[in-house]
Amino acid sequence: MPEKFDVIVVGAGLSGLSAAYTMVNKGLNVIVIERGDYPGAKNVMGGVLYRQPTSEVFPEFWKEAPVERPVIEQDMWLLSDASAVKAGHRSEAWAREPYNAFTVLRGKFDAWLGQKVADAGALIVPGTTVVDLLRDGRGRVIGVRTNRPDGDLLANIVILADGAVSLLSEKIELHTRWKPNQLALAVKEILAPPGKSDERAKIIEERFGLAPGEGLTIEMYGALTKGMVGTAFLYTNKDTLSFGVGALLSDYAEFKQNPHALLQIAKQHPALAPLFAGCEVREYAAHLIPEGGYDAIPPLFADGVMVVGDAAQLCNGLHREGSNLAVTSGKLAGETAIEAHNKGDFFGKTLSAYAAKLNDTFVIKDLRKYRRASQHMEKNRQFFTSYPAMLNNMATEFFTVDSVPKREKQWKIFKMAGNKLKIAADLWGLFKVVK
Amino acid sequence: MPKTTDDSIKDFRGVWVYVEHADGKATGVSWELLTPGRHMADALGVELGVMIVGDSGSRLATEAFAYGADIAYIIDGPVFSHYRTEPHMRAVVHLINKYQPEIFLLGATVTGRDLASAIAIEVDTGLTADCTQLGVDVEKRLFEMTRPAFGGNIMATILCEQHRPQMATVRPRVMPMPARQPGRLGRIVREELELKEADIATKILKFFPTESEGVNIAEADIIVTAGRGVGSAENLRMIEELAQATGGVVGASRAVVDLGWISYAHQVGQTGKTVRPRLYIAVGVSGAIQHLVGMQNADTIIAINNDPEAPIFSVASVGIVGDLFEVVPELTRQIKAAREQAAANV
Amino acid sequence: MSIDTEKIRAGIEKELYVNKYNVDEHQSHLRVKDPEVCNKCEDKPCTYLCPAGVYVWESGQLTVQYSGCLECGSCRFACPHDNLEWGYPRGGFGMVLKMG
Amino acid sequence: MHVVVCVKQVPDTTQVRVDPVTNTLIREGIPTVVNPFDYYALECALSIKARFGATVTLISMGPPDAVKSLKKCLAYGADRAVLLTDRAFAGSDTWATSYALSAAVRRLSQDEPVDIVICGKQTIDGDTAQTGPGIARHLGWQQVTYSTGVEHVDPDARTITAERKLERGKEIVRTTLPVVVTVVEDAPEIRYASLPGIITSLRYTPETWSVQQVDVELANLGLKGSPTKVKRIFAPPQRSGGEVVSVEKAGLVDAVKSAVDVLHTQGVL
Repeated sequence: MPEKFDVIVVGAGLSGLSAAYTMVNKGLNVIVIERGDYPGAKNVMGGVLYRQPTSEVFPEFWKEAPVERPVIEQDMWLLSDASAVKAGHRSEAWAREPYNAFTVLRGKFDAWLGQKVADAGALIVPGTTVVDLLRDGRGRVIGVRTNRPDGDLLANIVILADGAVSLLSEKIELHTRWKPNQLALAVKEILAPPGKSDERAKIIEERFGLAPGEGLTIEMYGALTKGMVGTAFLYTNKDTLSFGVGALLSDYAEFKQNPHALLQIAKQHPALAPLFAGCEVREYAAHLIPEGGYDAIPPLFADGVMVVGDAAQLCNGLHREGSNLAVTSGKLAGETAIEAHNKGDFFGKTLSAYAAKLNDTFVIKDLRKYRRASQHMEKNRQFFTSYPAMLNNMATEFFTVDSVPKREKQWKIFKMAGNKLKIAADLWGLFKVVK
Repeated sequence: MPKTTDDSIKDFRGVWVYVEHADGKATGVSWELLTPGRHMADALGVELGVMIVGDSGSRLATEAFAYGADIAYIIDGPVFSHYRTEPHMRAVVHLINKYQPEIFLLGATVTGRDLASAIAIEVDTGLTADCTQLGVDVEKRLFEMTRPAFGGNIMATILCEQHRPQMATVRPRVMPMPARQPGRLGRIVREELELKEADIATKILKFFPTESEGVNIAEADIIVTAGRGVGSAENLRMIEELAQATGGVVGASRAVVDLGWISYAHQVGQTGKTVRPRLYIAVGVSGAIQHLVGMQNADTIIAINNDPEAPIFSVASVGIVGDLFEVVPELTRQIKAAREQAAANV
Repeated sequence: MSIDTEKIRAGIEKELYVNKYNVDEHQSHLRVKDPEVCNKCEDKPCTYLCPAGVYVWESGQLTVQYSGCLECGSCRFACPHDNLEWGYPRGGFGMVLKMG
Repeated sequence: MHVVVCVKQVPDTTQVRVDPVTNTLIREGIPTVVNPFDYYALECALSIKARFGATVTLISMGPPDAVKSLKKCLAYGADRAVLLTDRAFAGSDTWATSYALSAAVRRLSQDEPVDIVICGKQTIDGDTAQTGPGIARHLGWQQVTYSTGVEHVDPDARTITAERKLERGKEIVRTTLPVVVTVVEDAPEIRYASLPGIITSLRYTPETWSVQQVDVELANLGLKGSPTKVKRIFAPPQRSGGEVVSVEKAGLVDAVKSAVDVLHTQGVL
């Protein structure tokens, strides 16, 4: 007879561990099943973790957790083939408690988080893949099947935190298979400057104009994605850099691009190459990012089961937010499980409280607000192609001192913008999407 | 433990080599060890001894003298006819306690490692495994034993200052064979050891000589590795023929294994096995770093590839740029011919 | 637009070496359902969009070099014919990220 | 019967790289793993347990963090795990390591007499293959090294039959208990641990023993108790490419011949 738990969580990522931690702290008997050798061994994200939502579940986590650097500057670059228009914001307030965000490496961070959750009383089973859900005659989820010998487990509730690919929620038909334009494929390298750890940290601080221990993020749009809807990003870790590029999966197919090649070419962009000088690749990872937005969110619960994090397409691509949605959804699912446990009722009706709670948070509110963003970008590729190029041309003209009288120069720049009506319409369209 | 104190270790003199043998033949490494043994004995001004336990002692002693030994210590008897840890250990320990050599070398073979490990504890001394370089500090009479560690990524020089003998096992084929001087004479010292078969716990029930069932590329002496350039699973036959001609086994790059042409057991490299054979022939292997780290410690590397820029050439002892479908059969032919000739000369 | 898959694959091969893998010697977690379907597939997007270069069209056959798989799942969603039997590696096998 | 398996937590040497500039070992960020050969030892013990009935106890000597490896091994079906951890053990060579482990085996024998100690043939960091035989000698037991597997154990007759792998073949030996067996990688591969096994291991806390729990002389432990000392560590000489001949230029027969000549001079043929 398989062992029975109050709750089984599938996946020891941010959403799964948040749910587990919330529940064990209220005395539930929780088991987390993770397919990697340890929590974090399979977990990939760009690398920005927001302080506030995370500390809602793990108060003051940054004091013990292996975070890389607090983010004190967030930059945005618009790139043409050989130039860049840069904008950004730097705040010294972010260099202090309570902080805004940290760069993290999930391999290290999640391992720590997993240990914390285990210390709180959850069983975290590593190296085990859940291959199916167990259901009773009426279709209620009652447990999981792993591919280990004697690999079944029972529970009152199963929380699916199995990431963007989420084979399990597909298996119980909470949703059909995602379409390639509902997913972005990102690849990322961890790059290490030469030298020992402290020397590398110093190099990073010098190259990016940072005080010791401080970090920044750069989001990049334009030429690096070769016309595809996507972005590139560069984050500073303690002694390494995370550099990645991502685009809609459907675009790779259509544009016949290889993500690895794209990344290698991106590294050679003149605005970036000096930042990577002498760097050595330490790790190479790839990950799918849910980009389906509000309309792709599957039913978040059924009898005996809830879906959280990436598995529920809870990701705000436009704002580079995912980890905070994961933590928040995990927490709310955990709270709902506690209520269900106290009532002794695990049917969908009780678990629907999870969806209701989530509706009242920024998670669903933001996703609803941006529900058309992804499609809008897909249909308006000029935001990734001609506009960045145009802006760069204008900037080059503006900053080039060439004895052209200013009035003439301004006129020239104005002309560069081409069809003003089209731009105005595009900007209005963009405004409507994000308003 | 340290019964050998500063004072008593001064009484230890002489460099010894253990002669491992089976079916009346000594292993090659036993004679190879006489090369550094001779050097060190001369440097220290002592005699070079060999230790022969088991039958064919006298004949092997003659051989040992021809290869440079001065003394042969022989213990013979029916219990020693096949190597077993206990009787051989007792014999060697007896000789060490009685004659007190300061340096004692064994081959880093299965038997050498089994025996040396047991002896070192039994006579309370240190032992350095699998050495590849040997030296001696004459003034301090210290044996400098150098060995690869950390998967061959670093070298470490080890000393055994307070204990005697200073023991090392040495990798086969690292030291050159000494020149053979037929007729060179030495002294034979015979010792008796009271040891009856009934006193020995271990019995050898059966022995099967090596057959070529299964592969173990990690321990193979010669490996012929197929890379993607080989083109198809069918073409692996050509690689097998070359492996057969050399007396080696077939290895494969990751691509070849992933393509399903051959089983994972054959895979060399980061995700496969790390190998350290005497001879490595890479056929149609481009030499991705993940492959190179798995095989670059081979003694001799032959690379065959039609791309002169292939990274494999950067580690090869000899590279042949050409069509592998021409080169491999020709290499097979020449190696076969060379081996036949060598066999005819014996 | 055409891309030099051979060259890209060489680059990927070099890069994958920095990663750690526990290769499952006994079973591939990726399988082509019907090779005939691949044969008829015009674009074969898996052969160029896989970030690990797992899929190689060779001698009229799609080969699956699963040991370097980054487990992202792209191939599963990008295959226009749903012709891949896609699963995660057995627990404890596959890539092991140190940094992630 | 009581079978003890020795487990060592080692740096994953396949992840070790050498800094191309300084030519020194990059040690940072190297994960630790269970010595791969020890899994074969563990499988050997579990197979004895399944066939002949036995208690399987794991022992390891190492830093406190090594409980991680013990728990991992326990998941496969071992019954008990003990970590020998104390500053006094630090810096031990194979003499001192096998001395400490043999003392732990003696201590375990007080609870249930140990019949068989099984070790991997060697570790991937030290590569010496000396600790197993060392334990045997310190205990005065029989040793069966380089075994591909234990064929039979007769607890009544107090004998064990095992296969050994030699360079020139294989032999079947029978010897008496108690015995130390070291296992090669030709032995059966480790089973896939069951889910209940993993869950049991997660709930299990290995015992930790300091020098106080075992009967040892402090002078025999650690650096002090080690007859061998590391004098110097250096990077191995870098291999550089040798001669490259082209079939196009030299002709097929001669190009191949130049390779065969090298084999001759290096004595490979």
